[in-house]
Parts: sequence; C-alpha cells; structure tokens
Amino acid sequence: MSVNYIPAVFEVLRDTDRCIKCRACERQCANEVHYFDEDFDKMQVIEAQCVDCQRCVTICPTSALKIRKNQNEFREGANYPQKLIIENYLQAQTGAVLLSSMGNPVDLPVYWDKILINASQVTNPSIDPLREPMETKVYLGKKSLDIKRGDDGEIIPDTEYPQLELDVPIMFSAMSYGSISYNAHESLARAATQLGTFYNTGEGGLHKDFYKYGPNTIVQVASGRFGVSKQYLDQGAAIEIKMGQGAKPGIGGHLPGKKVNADVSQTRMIPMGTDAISPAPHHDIYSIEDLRQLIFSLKEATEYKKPVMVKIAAVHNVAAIASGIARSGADILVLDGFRGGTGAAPTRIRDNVGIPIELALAAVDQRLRDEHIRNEVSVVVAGSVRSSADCVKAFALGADACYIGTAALLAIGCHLCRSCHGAKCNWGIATQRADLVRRLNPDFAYKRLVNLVHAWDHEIKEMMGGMGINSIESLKGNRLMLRGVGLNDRELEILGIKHAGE
Amino acid sequence: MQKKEGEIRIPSGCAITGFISRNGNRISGGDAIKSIEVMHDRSNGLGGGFAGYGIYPEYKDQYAFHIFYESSEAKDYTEKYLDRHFDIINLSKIPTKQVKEITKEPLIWRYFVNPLPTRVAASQLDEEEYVAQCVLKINKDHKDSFVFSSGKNMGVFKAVGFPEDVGRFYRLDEYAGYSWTVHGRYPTNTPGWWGGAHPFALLDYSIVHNGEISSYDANRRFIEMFGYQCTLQTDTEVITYIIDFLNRKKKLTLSEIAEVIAAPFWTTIERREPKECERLKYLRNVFAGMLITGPFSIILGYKGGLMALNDRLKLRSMVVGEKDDMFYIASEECAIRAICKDAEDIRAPRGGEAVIAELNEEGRRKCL
Amino acid sequence: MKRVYVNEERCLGCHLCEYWCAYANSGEKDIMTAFKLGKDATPRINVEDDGDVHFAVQCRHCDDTPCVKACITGALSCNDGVVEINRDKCVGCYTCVLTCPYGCIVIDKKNGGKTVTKCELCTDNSNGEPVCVRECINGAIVFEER
Amino acid sequence: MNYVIIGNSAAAIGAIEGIRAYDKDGSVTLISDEKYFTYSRPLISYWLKNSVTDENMKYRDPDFYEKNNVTTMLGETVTAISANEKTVTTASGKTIAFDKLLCATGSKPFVPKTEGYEKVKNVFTFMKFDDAKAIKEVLTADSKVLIVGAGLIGLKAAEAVHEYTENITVIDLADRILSSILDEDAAKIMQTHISDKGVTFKLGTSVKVFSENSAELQNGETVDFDILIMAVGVRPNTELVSAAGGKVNRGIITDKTQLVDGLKDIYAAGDCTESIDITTGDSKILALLPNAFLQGEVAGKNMAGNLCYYVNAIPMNAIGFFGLHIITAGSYTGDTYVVTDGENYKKLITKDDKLVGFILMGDVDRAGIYTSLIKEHIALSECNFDLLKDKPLMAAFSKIRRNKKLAESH
Repeated sequence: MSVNYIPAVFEVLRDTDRCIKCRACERQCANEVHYFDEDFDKMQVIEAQCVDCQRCVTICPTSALKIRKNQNEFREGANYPQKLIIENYLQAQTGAVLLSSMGNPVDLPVYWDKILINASQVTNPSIDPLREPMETKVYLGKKSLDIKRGDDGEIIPDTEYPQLELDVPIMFSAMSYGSISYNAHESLARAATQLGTFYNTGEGGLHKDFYKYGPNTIVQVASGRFGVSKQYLDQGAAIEIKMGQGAKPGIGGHLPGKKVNADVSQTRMIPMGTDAISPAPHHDIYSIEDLRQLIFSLKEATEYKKPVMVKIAAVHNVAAIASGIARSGADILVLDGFRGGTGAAPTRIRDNVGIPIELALAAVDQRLRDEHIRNEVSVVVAGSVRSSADCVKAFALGADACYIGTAALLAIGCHLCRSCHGAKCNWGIATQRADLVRRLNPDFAYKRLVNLVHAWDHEIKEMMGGMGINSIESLKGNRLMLRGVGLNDRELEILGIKHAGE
Repeated sequence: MQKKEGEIRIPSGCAITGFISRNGNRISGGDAIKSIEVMHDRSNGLGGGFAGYGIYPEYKDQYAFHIFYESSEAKDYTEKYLDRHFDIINLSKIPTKQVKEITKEPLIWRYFVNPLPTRVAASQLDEEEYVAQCVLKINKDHKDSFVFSSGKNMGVFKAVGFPEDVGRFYRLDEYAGYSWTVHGRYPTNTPGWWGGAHPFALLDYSIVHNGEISSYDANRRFIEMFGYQCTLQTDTEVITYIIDFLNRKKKLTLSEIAEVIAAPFWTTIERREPKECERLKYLRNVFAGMLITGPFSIILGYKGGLMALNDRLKLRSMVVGEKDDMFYIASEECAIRAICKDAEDIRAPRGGEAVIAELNEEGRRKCL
Repeated sequence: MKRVYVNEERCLGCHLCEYWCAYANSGEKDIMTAFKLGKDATPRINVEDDGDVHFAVQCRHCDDTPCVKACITGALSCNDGVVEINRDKCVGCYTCVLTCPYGCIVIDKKNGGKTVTKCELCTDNSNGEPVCVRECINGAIVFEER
Repeated sequence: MNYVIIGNSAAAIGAIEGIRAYDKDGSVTLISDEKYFTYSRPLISYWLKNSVTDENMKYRDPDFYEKNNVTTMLGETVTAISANEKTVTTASGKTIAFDKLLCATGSKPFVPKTEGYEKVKNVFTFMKFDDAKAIKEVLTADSKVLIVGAGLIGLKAAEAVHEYTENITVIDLADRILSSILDEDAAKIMQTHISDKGVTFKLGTSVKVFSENSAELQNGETVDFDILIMAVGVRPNTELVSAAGGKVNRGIITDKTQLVDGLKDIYAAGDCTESIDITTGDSKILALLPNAFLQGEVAGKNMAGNLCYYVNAIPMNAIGFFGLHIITAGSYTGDTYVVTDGENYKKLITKDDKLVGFILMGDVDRAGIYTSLIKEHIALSECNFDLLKDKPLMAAFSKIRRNKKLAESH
C-alpha cells in the first residue's frame, strides 16, 4: 500500500566523475546501500537503507560520496515536524514501540553551553601547566575525617573505606559486552589501563580474556544480574550497582537473542540465542533499605575491599534519592543525565524522560553539602559529558569525576548515526557480527582513546591554570569559577552560580 | 549600591608582617606599626589591622570579644544575646584616638566574658566550640553586629584605612604583647566596611593573608559542611575556619595542617619514602576539600606562636628572619629591617613549607 | 629486514589497498586518473576473500627468491632484501609466475601481459613507504621486522 | 681455493653466485666455447623477433664478472678433464688447474639422420645466440620456413620467424604439438591458436627425404622451403665427464650436492645432468632454466664448502606462443580435474591426496601456488581443494599454514 512508503531519511550522492568503481563502499556497507550495477557499469544505491554512518564516505578513496538529509520535504509545520509524521506512519504500519539509540538528540537546553568558566587577571596569576605541576589525580570513595593516631602520635594512614585512584578524572562509562563488541571492550580496557583510570563492564558480565585488566575495571551489577558471580565481582576494582540509566530511566534493557552469540552467552551466563532481558527494577530492590542490603551483600562478598558505586538516572527528585543512597553505604554515586547514550531505548522514553545532568549534579551536590554528607560519597557524572570544558564545569559544579561513553565511542570511530539497535554497526562497535567487529582494531582504538583523554586532560589543566588552580581538588565544587549566560534566576539558583557580569 | 564583604567576593593584594619574642618579652604595638608602615605601597588605604597576643594578661582566662556595631540598636540586641550566653566580666569601648585618615568608625566595644557553664553543658559542646558557635551565630544572624576578635589574652584591631593609621587610631603603642601580626590591605573594591579588614580571627586563631586563593569556593563549600558560615567571603575567613577545624577539632598539628592546605605535589609525594608517602597521600585524599591553591602567604597567630606558610607554588612574597629570641615574618625584608636593623638569617621559605615560631620554655612560663 | 605483513584478523577485504597500490605505481596524478579514461592501473597487492576470511598478499621478498633464480632474463634481482624487477628486461615468459609460491608475481594486464610486475615495497615510486600499509583503513597491513 | 667452471649459462651463473655467497676470495675461472657475455638461451627467439636488444640478452649486469671476481676464458673449448691431475685442457692447448670443477656443459641439438639432409643449404638449429644470428641473416619476408619439431624450441622458433614471414610449416612425428608438456586437449587449443596466425602444421609424420628446397614427407606430401630449422630435440653434453670417469646415463649422474658420481671435486649442473623428479621419483634430465640455475647454485655452495642439497626438482614450464601462455608442472598421471573455457584450459592432476601436476593455459595467474602445493607435498585434505579448483589462492591453505607462509619472515 502506497501509504506504507516511508521516504528515505538520507540521500546518497555519488560523484560519478570521481567514482572509480572500486566497490569499497559496497563491501563496507552492512546496510547494503551500495551495489554495482553490471548493466549500467556503475554503482547504484538503495537510499532507504542508509543510516548515515559515514563509513562509505570516510573510506571512499576518491571522496566521491556525500550523505545528506533527504531533500524530499513534507509541508512544513513546527507542531508536526516531518520526523514525527513519519514515526506515526511507522507505528501505524507496525504497531510497535519506536526504538532509538545513543543519546537524546532533541533540542532541549544543554546547560553546559550556557555556563562559562573564569580566568585569572592581575590579582591572581594564572598558572602555566607547561611550567608548573598541574594535578588531575582523583581519589573516589567515602572519606572518613576521623584521624587515628598510633602510640607514637603518628597518623595511621587508613582511609577506612576503599578508594579508587584515578590518574585522570575521566572514566569510561558502562557499556556492556553484547551492546558493544569484544574489540570495543578490549579497546576501553587497554585504554583505561594505560591511562590509569577505569572502564565499566556494563551489565553484560566480563569476558575472561579481559580479567587481566581487572585492576582498571568496574564491574556492574544490574537488574538482569548477567554474568554476575563471585569470580566476576572479585575481578573488578569496584562494583557498580546500576539502578537506572539516563537514556531510559524507569525501564530495563533488552539484548535481542541474535546478539547473544557463543561468547556473549558465556560471558552473560545465559543460553545462546536467548533474549537478555533486564527488568525495569531490581526485583530485590523495591525501596532504599533493599538497596542498602544489596550494597552490603556486595561488600560482604568482596570483604569490604572494593568501593560500591550506585548509578541512578537523573530524575526529578534526584537530590533526595542521592541523599538516601549516600546514607545507604554506597561509596560512589553515579548520576546519569537524560542525554546519556544507550544501545537501544524506546524513542519516546529516551527523548522525554529524565532531567539534564547539569541541574541534577548541582542539586545533588548542594543537597549533600546541606546535609553535611558530601564527604560520605563521591559523585561521578555521566550522560553526555562531551568535552574537557564540560568536565571542568562538572567539577566546578561539584563532580569528583566524569564518565564518558559517547565521547569514548566517537574516539574509536562511532559517527553517531544512532542506529546501534540495528546491530549492524559499520564501525564494529555496536555489533556482534564478526565481520563488522573486525573493523574495530583495538591496537588503534585504544590509542585513540588514550589520545582523547590525554587531550582532555591537557585542556582541563589549561583551564585550571587559567583559573589559577593547580590541583583538581581546588576546582571541585568551586562554583565561583562559573557564570551562567542566558539563564533565568531559577536556573542560576539551581546551578548555584551567578550570571555572567555579576 | 556597592556590596560589602559577605555580599560579594572582593579580590585583594596585601602586605603582612608579624613577629614573636620567643622568650615571652612583651613588645609594644608601636613596633608592629613601624614594621607595616614601610610597606605603605602594598596597601591602598582600604583596610588595615593588627592582632596582638599576650596583650590582656589581666584577663587572660576570659574570652576577649571585640565587636563592631553599626548602630546602638544592634549593640543592645547583641549585648542581650551575650548576657544570655556569657558572664560578662568587663565591658568597655575600645580606646581610640582621632586620626584624620580614619573616618566613619562604627561603635567598637570590648567584652571579657566567661561562657555560662549551664549553657555550655546544655549545648553538649566543649567550651571553645560553644564560644565559636556563639560568635558565628552573631556574625551570621545579628544585623550590624560583628565579632572580630574572640580569643583569650589576644585581640584584633582593624579598620578601614592604612594600617599605620589604624594602629595609631587604636593607640596600639599602649599595648604590649609577645607576638603581633599586621595586615595592610589592597582590595580592588570595597565600600569600606570595617569588618572586611584583616586580620580575621576566631577564638585564638588569627590570620593575616596576602593573596587571592583560587580554591576559595571549593574550600568554602567544604568547610561550611562542618558548621562554619563564611559570611565575609574572604580568603582569610575561610583559611581561619579551615585551620580552626583541622587544629582545634581534628587535632592536626600545624605542620600536618600545612601538609593539607599546601599539600606537596603528587610527584613529590611519590618520591618520599613509603611510610611518609602513605601518610601524605592519606592527608591529601581525606582532606582534599581543604587544599588551598592560588597565591597566598599567611601568618597564623595562635596561642603561643606564629606560623608562616606560602602556597605550594610560592606565588606571593614572604621572608622570615631572626635575631636572638625574636622571630620575624613579613611580605618584604624592609618590614623586618625597619624594626630590627641587624636581623639575621633572612630567607624566603619554600612554597608549602610551614615556618613555625613558638614561645620557648621561658616564654610559656611568662605568658601562658 | 622490514617486510610487509598482513594480519588476517584485521583485514576487512575492502580491497582498497589494491587500488592505492595500483595508483601509487601508476605514475598518474591522482587515483581517479589511474582508473579512469580507459586506464586500468594494475595493483601489485592482491586481496583474497573466502567467506569471512580476507587478507592481502603481495611479494614476501623472501630470502630464497625462487622467482629471481627462475628468471630467464635476469630481470628479477634481489637488492638489499628487496626483490626488484627491471621491466625493460622482462619478456613476459612467466617463469616467475610459475615459481612464486605465494602467487605474488603479477601479470601486467595493462600492457597485455607483455611483462610481469610485482611489489617493490614502494621503493620505485614517490611514496617512500609501502602505500598499502599507509592506506590500510584497519591497520591490517604492517611494515615491520619479524 | 681455485674454482673452475665449464659453461656460461644459468647453471654456471648459479654456481658463481653460490660460491660467492660463501667464498669471496677464492679464484673463479669460467671457460666457455661461446664468446658472449653470459646470455639467456631462451631469449634467442625474443631476440630474433626483435623484442629483446643485444644489451638485454645479457643474463646478468655487465659488471657481473668483475663484481664476482671471475676470470673468464670465452671462446675457449675444453677438450678434456683430468680427474687425477685436477686439470682441464682446452682446444688451444691451455691447461688449467682446479680444486673444484663444475661441469655445466648444457646440451646440443639432436639432428636425426635423414636422406638428402646434406643437400639443404640454409639449415639451422635453434639453441645458441649464433643460431639466431645466422637465421636472421637469411630471413626475409619472402622466406618459406620449414621447422622440424613442434616442441618448445620449434614453436618458439616459429613464433620468432613469424615476425618476418607467415610462410611457416611445422612438422612433427607426434600427433600433437608440445607433446612433452601438454595433453591432447591443451595441445589442440594451442595448435588452433598458432594455426590462426598462419602457421601450417604437419603432424604425425616426418621428413622422408630432403632436397635443397623441399622435403618429402612420410605421408607423401611435399613441403617447399628455403630455410630449414631443425628442432627435433636435444642431447646433453656429457662427453667430458664421461671421459673423465664420471657416471653418465642419459645425462650426468650426480648426488644431491651435484657431485658427479664416481668423481672427486668435480660437480655437474644444468641440462647436462639428470635429477630426481619428485612427482614420479624418476631420474631424468630436467632441461629447464630454473632447474639449471638452482643446481648450479647448489653445486657452487657445496664447492665452497657449504653443504646443501638440491632435492625438490620437478618438471615445469612457463612458455607462451603468440600471446597464449602455458604454465605446467609435475607429472600427469593421476585423477584429473579439467576446466575448459575458450582458450583457457586448466587441468589439475592429483594422486594420493596430493597435487602432482597441472596444466594451465590462458589464465595462468598465480600458478606458483599450485607449484608450491606440488613441491611442498601439501595434503589436499588439509586445504580447501574446492577453492583451489576454482583458482590458486592462499586462502585455500589451512590457517596455520597460511600464517606460516604469510605472517612469518622467509
């Protein structure tokens, strides 16, 4: 039926004067957009299958390809934009929930971009990070200020609670083996090891090959409990309980059976080919006291040697929830904002549920200070930390460290086509297809991750130096270093910052 | 309207000086004036102040409160509060003399008080904490009242003006103490509120500080979790509170405090022998929120001693020197030479190196 | 000696190395010219595909040089470990094709098979480094000592 | 050490390179009855058809002898070897002493006795540079050329002569051309290909009697010619070794180090020797340039005191006529797999889970992979033979073997 016709989202433009018919585009497109037409002796395209992953564009040896938005336009209308109309067509056709991946692309305020950073002039010298030491090492974990002294009067340097030492204040956020590929995991693990930071297994367990990166691994325990065993918990440097995810607060996860190959099945400890369903809640956590029990179960299981992190999605009453978690024995609290990525989420949830991480962080940090328990828990933010500037702003708002997910994937080749749920990632990241996974070369990818984080770390140091700060501790929660632009009083009040010019 | 200290953060440059007689000889405040006067250009007439230790031997067991009142209503209100919480042993206007450079003075009163034992007991706090909380309460909640000195056998004197004029205004040549610290202020703007001048003091701790710390808000928001209210938004205030917290509450020694607030760099720590390395790592980690970065040189005055400390990059000048039992600390050498021509062993302490000078055995016997 | 090796775990079978190789050795001004206007530059590297297995093969520059020893004209020679061909001397008898155990002597179809050609590690063009290595999009081809 | 080499072709050059790989100092003397700088015998047909210059006839760079410090005695014919005295004697009466001697004397054309042969004026063989030069002297566009022998030499000669005249007749006693390397089907394709160029074949017959400008064939036909090229076959030059006491069957018999059986310090290599065909186990003359070179190289290395063996010999040929190429190797007895597609012909011969031989015509790309399967005795069950049937691919090897071949240094 013609009403079923869904216009292609993209147009694939090929400059035939440039095309040498090498067919690399054809070979490299898992969506089978390109094909060679023997009759016409030229390359042809099936545009409807294009997701604009840019793979063909980047590898074309003659730069003959361009992808652009389909110029075919419905009649304009701000209330019913073309995308929404088409989504309704699709749903009318299929009766299905719309699926999307990666972070919320909707044009909602990005507060990072409305916050500006201070620099020293005259009264206080800026510091040149190339000349003076500039420190970004961070320790995460609950801090006890109870000083214990030995009989000789000397301080006993016992932090009482386990700490995570980060050489750089950036970690790689949870992305499960299953949602991303073996090679992607290897890249993250190796990069974290080289950087002296941590990557996170996500909820898919830990492949035995990666046990060797354990000292730089955070193992996640999510509602599906996939791959969780004593051995698994023992591998990690820390354990993260995933209560929620910024991209899809309030719902669980679903890894389709076709992604559960032999390796994934073994790692997740589920039968091959079966769907891996993470329930929306943990069915042993229906309230805060249940969480406390899980936290202490995990601590018992690991002899109180590993910090336990609790990750929640940034939702409306996040500050109160955070306070509850800080009082429940968690060592580290992770806040995941509504622009955080995902391998697959219902579109409507991704685009409409949750709150911006900037506001959540500001509210949580202030609440914990108001309740004098900020020292009880470290705060890590995730959910679209896109640059070193975002990191600096996050630290100044009160974060101890940042998690990066999407930015890390960009470093290893992701072009943000937001088609992870299709499982045919042309960059070898969000796929389990062996031929596609191979496209991600961990030898390159881990170096690119290291480069990215080093570059950010340099920039963080530059900005700190500009502020006259030479250690990241002095940036943490230092909101005087921030000013808002174009924000209303309410927003400024929540962020705890003044407006530019004040 | 121009905002005063506490409503806005005002960056300043400064001059500081201080000295102590380790034998406990009581030195006239006139020497303190002489010392700061030569650094006239380091101030701009918008604040100066002094802290003298051992100046009230006759009331050495009472807390000496120095209070500014902007109005007599404020005075009445605060005095009622004091009455409820303290046994006021003595009260008087602080003697001043007219100096043409010093104008717009508030009401300046001094009280020697003992906390009411029943109230202390009821508060479940130790006596010092009780006193400190009362002081903080007044400064936060009592409009137009400001307690600017609250220690025992010590006193802070400060005003808007050049420090040498402030010293003459308060007739400091009539006081004698075993140690003095002085501050000349160079704020970039201030409406000229007397409370905003330095030193800043809480109980026996007083701080004179030259610098503008970059970590201010990080430090402020951290220390405020422990019952302090940074009402002035000045570096001196937050540094004082941090030192009060670490020394009085957490019982860290002064050199340990230096290792927290001007902590060695991680690379330096890594090079220390393992036990020391662990200790320093521990202090930096646990008290991360109290690391102070950005330029500062401070003289901490406390009961029986002085500590000089620079930020870890030494972004502000500070020298020390000595002669016989005297120990001198100043922003510039001239300030030492002005009162001790033949001072010896003048040197610039390294960034983060705490220099401590305290009363010796004899001095303690005489003064404490 | 440094040689070109292919890691078949990394090779994607995109065949781009063939095109870059052909272009690099074509002497044409750009890659398009090398394949257009009826020109069909000949690669010296060859990507094999067998299902999911892909790998590029080109002259191994082996130590025992069976091709050099078999060459009836002396067109093939081994200099400092690089097996080189003097195309002026080659008569296209293909004895080297017969003896190369890797199938890496390439019949130059561009000149009607009148001569053979082969990888010379880009020592005979302006690249200065093996262009297949440089252009491999997945780092599958490496130039290293083993 | 004093090395003497008789001969100046592939085996001799191989020997020089073999010696010099281990002995930079010993004296090397090379004696050849031809006056030329070492040249490539197979190139004479290319020279004749003007596709190779005089300069490019050289088998090695012009400074080869100097660089390898070789004393040459060109145009000097060795008449005797004294195994006891360790000397060789030349026609000009010189006596040259050796510590190690290599006999790389090659072969000579075989001309069968035919009635009236002596009446033919323009008769040539086609082995040496001088042969080609002599033919070129008399060849014109009007020449009528008769070639006796439709083997490799005869047809290469035909191809070269075709550059001048299309009036060419090739006769052979066998009923097909190239009978030593091709099966019937392949021979048929090639014959058609060559016939299409205007060459006339008379097969399954021979010359009964020659007159000056014509030949009467056994089948009764008469062929007129003004140039006769005899390319019936070759015979190894074994006389010197034989006279010195070395063992000779059809060719000189050597051990695996190329040391002549029955002699000390005297080696032999090249077309004058026999070697073991590993595909059949038979000792035979493998008159091929690569074979000659490798034998010479092995001989040279052993002469220089470095023990090594020549063991992997197989018959093999790469040759083309009028643009149609043939690559063959090994033996042809066994199970066969054949694909014919126009002029493209492929025959794979397998036996006991091994590839023992192949014939490729037309598309001969990467034939060496097949050769390696034969030479390396690789079990087909270990490979993907279906893939190999389609075309020679490294992908057909097991991953382990492939990695050994491609990922390790060789």
